[in-house]
Amino acid sequence: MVTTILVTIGFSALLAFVIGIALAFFREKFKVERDPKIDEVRDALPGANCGGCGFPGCDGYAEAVATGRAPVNKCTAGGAATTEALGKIMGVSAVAEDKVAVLLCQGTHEKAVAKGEYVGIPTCRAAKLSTGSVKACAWGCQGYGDCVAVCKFDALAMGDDGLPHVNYDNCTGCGMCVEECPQKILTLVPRDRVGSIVLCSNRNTVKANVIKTCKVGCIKCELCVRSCPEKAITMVNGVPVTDYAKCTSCGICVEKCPTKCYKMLETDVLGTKKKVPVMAEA
Amino acid sequence: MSIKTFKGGAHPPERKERSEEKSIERVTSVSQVVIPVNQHFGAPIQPLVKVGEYVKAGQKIADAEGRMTVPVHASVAGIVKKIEPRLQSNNTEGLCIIIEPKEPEEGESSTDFMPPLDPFTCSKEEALARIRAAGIVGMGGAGFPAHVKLAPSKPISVVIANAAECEPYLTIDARTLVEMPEKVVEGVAMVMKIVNAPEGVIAIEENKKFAIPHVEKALEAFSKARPGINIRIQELKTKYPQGGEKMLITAITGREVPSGGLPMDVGCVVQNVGTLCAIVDAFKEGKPLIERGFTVTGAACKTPKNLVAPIGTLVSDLVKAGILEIDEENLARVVFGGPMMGVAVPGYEIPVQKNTSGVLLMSRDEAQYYTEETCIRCGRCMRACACRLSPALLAVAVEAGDYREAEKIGLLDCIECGTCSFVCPAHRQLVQKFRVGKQILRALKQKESQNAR
Amino acid sequence: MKKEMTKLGITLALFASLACASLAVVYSFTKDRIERQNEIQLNASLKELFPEATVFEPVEGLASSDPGVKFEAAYAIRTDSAPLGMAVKAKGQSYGGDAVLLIGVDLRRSIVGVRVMELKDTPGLGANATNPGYFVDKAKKLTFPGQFAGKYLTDPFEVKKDVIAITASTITSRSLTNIIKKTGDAIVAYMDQMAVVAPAAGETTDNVAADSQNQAGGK
Amino acid sequence: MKKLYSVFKQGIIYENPLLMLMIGLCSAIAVTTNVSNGIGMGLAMTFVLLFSEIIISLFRKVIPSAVRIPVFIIVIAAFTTMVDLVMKAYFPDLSKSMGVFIPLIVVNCIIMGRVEAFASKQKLAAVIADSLGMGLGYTWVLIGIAAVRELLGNGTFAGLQVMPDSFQPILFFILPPGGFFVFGLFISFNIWLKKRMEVTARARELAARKEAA
Amino acid sequence: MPDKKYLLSSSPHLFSPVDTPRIMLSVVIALVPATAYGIYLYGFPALAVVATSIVSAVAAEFLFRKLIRQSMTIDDFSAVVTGLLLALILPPSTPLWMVALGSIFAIIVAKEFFGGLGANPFNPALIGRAFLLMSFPAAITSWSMPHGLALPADAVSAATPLNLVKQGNALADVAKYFGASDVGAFYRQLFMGYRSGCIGESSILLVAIGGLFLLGIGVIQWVVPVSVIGSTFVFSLLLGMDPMLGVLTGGIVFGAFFMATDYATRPLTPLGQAIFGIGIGLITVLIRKFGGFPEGVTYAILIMNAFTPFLNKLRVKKYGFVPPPKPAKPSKEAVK
Amino acid sequence: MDLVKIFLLALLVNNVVVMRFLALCSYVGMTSDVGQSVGMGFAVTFVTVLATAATWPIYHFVLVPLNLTFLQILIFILVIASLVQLVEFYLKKNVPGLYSAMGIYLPLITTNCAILAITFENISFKYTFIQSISYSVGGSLGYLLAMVLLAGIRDRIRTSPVPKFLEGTPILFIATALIGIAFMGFSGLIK
Repeated sequence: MVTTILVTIGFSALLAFVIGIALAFFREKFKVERDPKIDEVRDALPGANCGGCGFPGCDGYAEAVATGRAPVNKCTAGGAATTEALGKIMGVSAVAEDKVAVLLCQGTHEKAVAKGEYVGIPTCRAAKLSTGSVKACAWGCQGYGDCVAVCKFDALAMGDDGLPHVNYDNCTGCGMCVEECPQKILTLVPRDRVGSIVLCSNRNTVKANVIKTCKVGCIKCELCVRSCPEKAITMVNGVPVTDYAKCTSCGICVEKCPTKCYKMLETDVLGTKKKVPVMAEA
Repeated sequence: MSIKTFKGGAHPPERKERSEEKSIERVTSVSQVVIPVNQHFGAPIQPLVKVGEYVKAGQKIADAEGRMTVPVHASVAGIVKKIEPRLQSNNTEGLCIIIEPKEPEEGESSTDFMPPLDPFTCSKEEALARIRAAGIVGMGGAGFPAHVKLAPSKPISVVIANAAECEPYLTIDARTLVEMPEKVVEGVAMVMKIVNAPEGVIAIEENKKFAIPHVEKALEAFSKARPGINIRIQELKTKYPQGGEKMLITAITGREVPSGGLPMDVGCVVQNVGTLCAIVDAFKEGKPLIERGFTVTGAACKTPKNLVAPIGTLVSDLVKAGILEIDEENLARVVFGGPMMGVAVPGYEIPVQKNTSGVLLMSRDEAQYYTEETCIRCGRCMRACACRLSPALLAVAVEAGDYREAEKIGLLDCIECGTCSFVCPAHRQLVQKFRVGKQILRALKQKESQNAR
Repeated sequence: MKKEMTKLGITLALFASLACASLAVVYSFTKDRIERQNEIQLNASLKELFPEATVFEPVEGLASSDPGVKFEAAYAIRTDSAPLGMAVKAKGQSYGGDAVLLIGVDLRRSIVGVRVMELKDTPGLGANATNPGYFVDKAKKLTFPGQFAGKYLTDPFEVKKDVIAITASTITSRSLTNIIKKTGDAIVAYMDQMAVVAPAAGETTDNVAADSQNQAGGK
Repeated sequence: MKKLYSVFKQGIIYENPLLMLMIGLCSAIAVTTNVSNGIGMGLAMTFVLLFSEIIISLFRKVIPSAVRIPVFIIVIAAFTTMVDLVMKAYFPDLSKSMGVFIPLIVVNCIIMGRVEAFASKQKLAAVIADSLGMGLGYTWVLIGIAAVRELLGNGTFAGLQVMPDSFQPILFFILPPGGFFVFGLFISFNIWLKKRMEVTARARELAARKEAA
Repeated sequence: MPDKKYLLSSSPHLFSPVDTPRIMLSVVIALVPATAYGIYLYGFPALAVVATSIVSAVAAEFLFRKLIRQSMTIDDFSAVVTGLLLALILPPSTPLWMVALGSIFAIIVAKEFFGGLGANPFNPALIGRAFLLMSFPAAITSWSMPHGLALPADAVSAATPLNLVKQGNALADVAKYFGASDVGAFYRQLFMGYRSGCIGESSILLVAIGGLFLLGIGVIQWVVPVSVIGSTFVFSLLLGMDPMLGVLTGGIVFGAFFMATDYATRPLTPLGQAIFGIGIGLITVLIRKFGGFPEGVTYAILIMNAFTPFLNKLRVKKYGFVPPPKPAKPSKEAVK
Repeated sequence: MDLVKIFLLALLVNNVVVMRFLALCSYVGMTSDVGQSVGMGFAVTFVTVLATAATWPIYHFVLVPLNLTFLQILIFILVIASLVQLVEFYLKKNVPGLYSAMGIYLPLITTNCAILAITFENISFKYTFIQSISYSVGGSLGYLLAMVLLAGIRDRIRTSPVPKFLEGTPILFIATALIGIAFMGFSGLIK
């Protein structure tokens, strides 16, 4: 028995010693430099692989950041915390803008006229491709929820009214839905932005045509443009656009808009602020 | 004469008998025309006229520089009422010029045609310039500019007049062959001259045999007038999509247009008979493409007809004028074009365009639609596919979002003929999937090439 | 660098030798038992066949008449005083590969029992030969190997006649029966050669006589 | 103590190595043809896990990180071999029916994973709780799978006849495909369970938040 | 714009009248002769097996779909087909509860678990049979001689021709076992149907008629059946087995026409189908010659089913295929 | 037993994955893509053969003479782990092409129980060196085969409406069960 133990000890000690040395030796000899920063950056990323940064997954972005090819504020899923972390690693400071997606259409089943009875594949893209637009309005929301399908953060849901509803708490502003929407009527807006916004994308310049198609469409009356005391609103491509540098959130445009397609971001859309207490608000 | 065909395809119900016997009727007076500015496959063009301006029939009203552009002409003499976006037959809104017909003032001609030109004597450049000036595009469906097609960069051996008319319902090409065979023959001869081709073939499907004697007679007369031009008739098996450019070339010459290539790569030029007639008119009368023949049919159409009407005529105006009668109760679907490749539109208040070969007014019974069921992998689509693709597998790749794989197995080779969707026992919306897939794939590729730059 | 390497090597070596040393201790304690494991099992089986036996004496010189059946071990079995019979561990081809059986034969030239030691076969079919809950004769609760107990080697050993086959496993049944028969024959031949005779006591003698007569006739 | 208990609980359900982490699957399906095998394997595994974790935790400060993995392997392999030897010596039947899977404990991802992720960073008490939790979590799943397979496939439980005599065993369940089948359903059940737990947890959290606000 | 809404859809706007239920029904019709003859040969037990199998298949699909709240697909008759096919490849004396179990397993595990019709990677009926064969090997391999419509007092157990051959009997002896005068007469007898075996595979003639009917109306294509039967014949010959017997027994013809042609589990491309068929023939013969089962069609088809996704990659060259990848487009790889 | 038989036995009849439940972690993890599964399969084949070539002589020429067979588990796992490590180092440095194709799988191989099982069985089945190689090639190719088949099925059911409660891993095990049922056909093929 003692012999067995001794032989064992001798043999294993020898073997292990050799292996240990060999390992250490080869580790040195075959060393391939890999920037440790890549791993560091990768660890700091949330790992959702959402592609919101425009790189192939978190690994791709990590490498791009570590090699300085990409800015540190691209990760929208991780938000400010990630950006800060990446900035620390890379020794730069940058603040990611915290954005959310907003749907620029209020054309519910009730309010927007349907073009016909669409019976094809129930996705927005397919519907748009084969019917131009399932709504009489060529710019309106198709209502088949392509945006909902791509959202990785559970921030979008199809409402019964035929429009997707954004859950702004969950929205990370990754922009996947904006990318996916065939009508391009989702847009990213800074979460803390204040001011008015027109929730309509109809570019048809003929007022009669818009009225025919949608009850909440911009009828190009330009009342908003004329009534804005700050001259912050201009017509661009047939829809009014607010210049947020000038907008004071006075709410006149919202009040004036005859079809109610002008809304206040902070109160009506994002709900970041309570409405001006004109009336008692729950 | 052997009857030729290609591999694959299907036999949808023909339903041509409704209008097959009806001779072509000419529509002369309309209450207004709505002429879309962009009716061709290529770069967009701009209107040249202003609201309130008086235009003559045949006057150029829109044009732009560029190889892939084709001008648009006023189809009637009258006043430009509006220039605004209207719904076109491809279901999108586009800029349209609306003209209200008005008799010209005394002594003025109502038309503004070009002088005649003899294509057999003039130079190739002149001939091509004339074809462009006449605003001629492929009238079979796609609207490809004819002057581009007729200026191939490779030698051409065969000119094919496409009278296969494989789409069910449509009969306008057959009627053209019966009523104006000499125009078709002359058109083939002109195109042969322009592209310098030794052979011309008029391809006719078996189910239009009745037109063959007419064409033969015209051929005979033509060869007497201009000996030495080699044009023959080729009978083809009745099968969809026999009239597809690629299938036609394969059936007649046995050659296959390479993937991503054009008919000229295998020495062929294919022109629809309607286009050929328009070319003849452009040379002989100097008349631009301002009117076209089309079939109005379908079970909800009480008066199936073959019509020739000014471009821009609204189908609803034809109904108002009493030229057409529609069973409005029964009408369930309106299709511009044939039932296999045409576009379902939301109504018939839509103008006839340069590429409108027919207007289908389908009744409730005809207008079938199904919800998609799961693919049972029967393989019918694969056997039917004229391009020998695997629609079932392609659909899986597209559904899975694997566009690279889809491209590898031929997504971009699909000609969207609709045969696979027709034969699918599970009523899968295959073609629609491929259209969506192609759109996304192209966008992806564009993005990639931008990134690469 | 070198120092680092040596350090790593030594750490590893330390752990390894410690681990191995403790292993060696365990090994030394279990070694004997493991090595004797087969023997223990075999003895247990032999004991089952011959409960009153006390001595299992390995013997040699048994000859197999079938090249497909090999004898791995043979034992003469007796009590302290008298011989009881013989047992042979035989290996032969069966349906799913080699099968190893332990066959015991008493002095009356009848089979005392059969134990299937190893058998690769289809579960539910041939493998039922080793299933103690599978009865070829449900009424008598006879398992496939069980049915051989008490059988004389002069019997025909023909499947589907005097041997009940496992349902739908004729091949397994046949090959196992063949191994049993061939082994039994060899044992009998050996016994005859060594002239091992059952104690002359009443009726048993007659049986033996009858057996040897039959056997002579068989050959 | 409470913390130890929660560590222990983790392994049994929330981080169950087989159903949640999906590691160490091989042996889980291979040996579960009967309950006694399951128990044996579970205990063997727990033994190796427990002692490996203890040793590693004790020595965690003296093991240089460069040879970390080889050291772990040596320790685990040593305990595995011990189990193997003991099994061979005292439970020959069990050892035979589990075959190569006892030695294969050495490459069981559970052990390596726990040692690397937990034991090399934690104190002894936590390590013991963890290894017992994990081991028990492993064992109960093993016994669960084995019970289903043995009951349906052989009509017995741990070798005891439980099903009535008229029951015809469905051999599928003790054959390899049946193992995959039963395990697949087990995971499916567990995923459902996990979702349920997540939903209730979230609901509770929301309620708590609301209350706070 | 008129108030009335017209249908908007992507082209084409015409559809072939051949749809899924119709295809499934035609398979059922094609199986009617063989089923009827099977019932004629084996009487009430066979009828009970067929009925049980179909009913439990349909019920299983119905209940499962209900349970997971998915769209109902009972009306496509595919469960009926699966149930019927399964019944036809079971021995007539199979206990009914086993039939039901097999049928339920086939529908739920092999089909519905993978997403229902068209998504199943393995032929459900064959999975059902293989499951039963594994679970109750004795019951599923106990055959009986045809005893006509009369209720037998006790079914006489018998061996199938392939069983007998596997046990090393000469062909002439096998012929005698089935009461045929010589080998030729035995072949004729097998072709017409009198022998022990599954309910549906008895009469090669009637099975083939059903198969040819399906071929004729274009529900199945010739590649798979021809390659299966042909390769079985050829490989039997090459391995020194009786090729005629190989084709006429063990459900080769039944499998070739009704099992291997199962839409969801055979490759889609002609070349893939040919290889698929040859693979089935080869594996069948190998299993018969060397393997543990007297007949191997079930497993051969299942094994080839597993390869189907790869055989699908053997496509015909698409129209206008350009062989070498152009150097200008290195990303575009040549399609195999 | 001749080499072909051993090979087929390991490849089909006793397939390491579907019949023997070995290497399931990587089987489940690495089959989401056919190409990936092939890469992993070949990497495993390569290492298995190498491991067999290394462990067999060690056992027979070192452990047996020294009477240290009880160290088998420890030595084998150490040898395989270092082997994998060395191969990884080597490929990384010298054959970067192969490394990028195969290298990412290498770290996963250390804990691939199929390799260890095969090396153990080579010893316990008392195979000769050549037989061991044949067994290891067959076994690891069997792993490759199973991987590829599952990858094919996964590819196939990518867009299928698999019931919610089976989505993800469960359906893979069900699929494997069915592959196993099909593979039962091979049982008894080799005796």
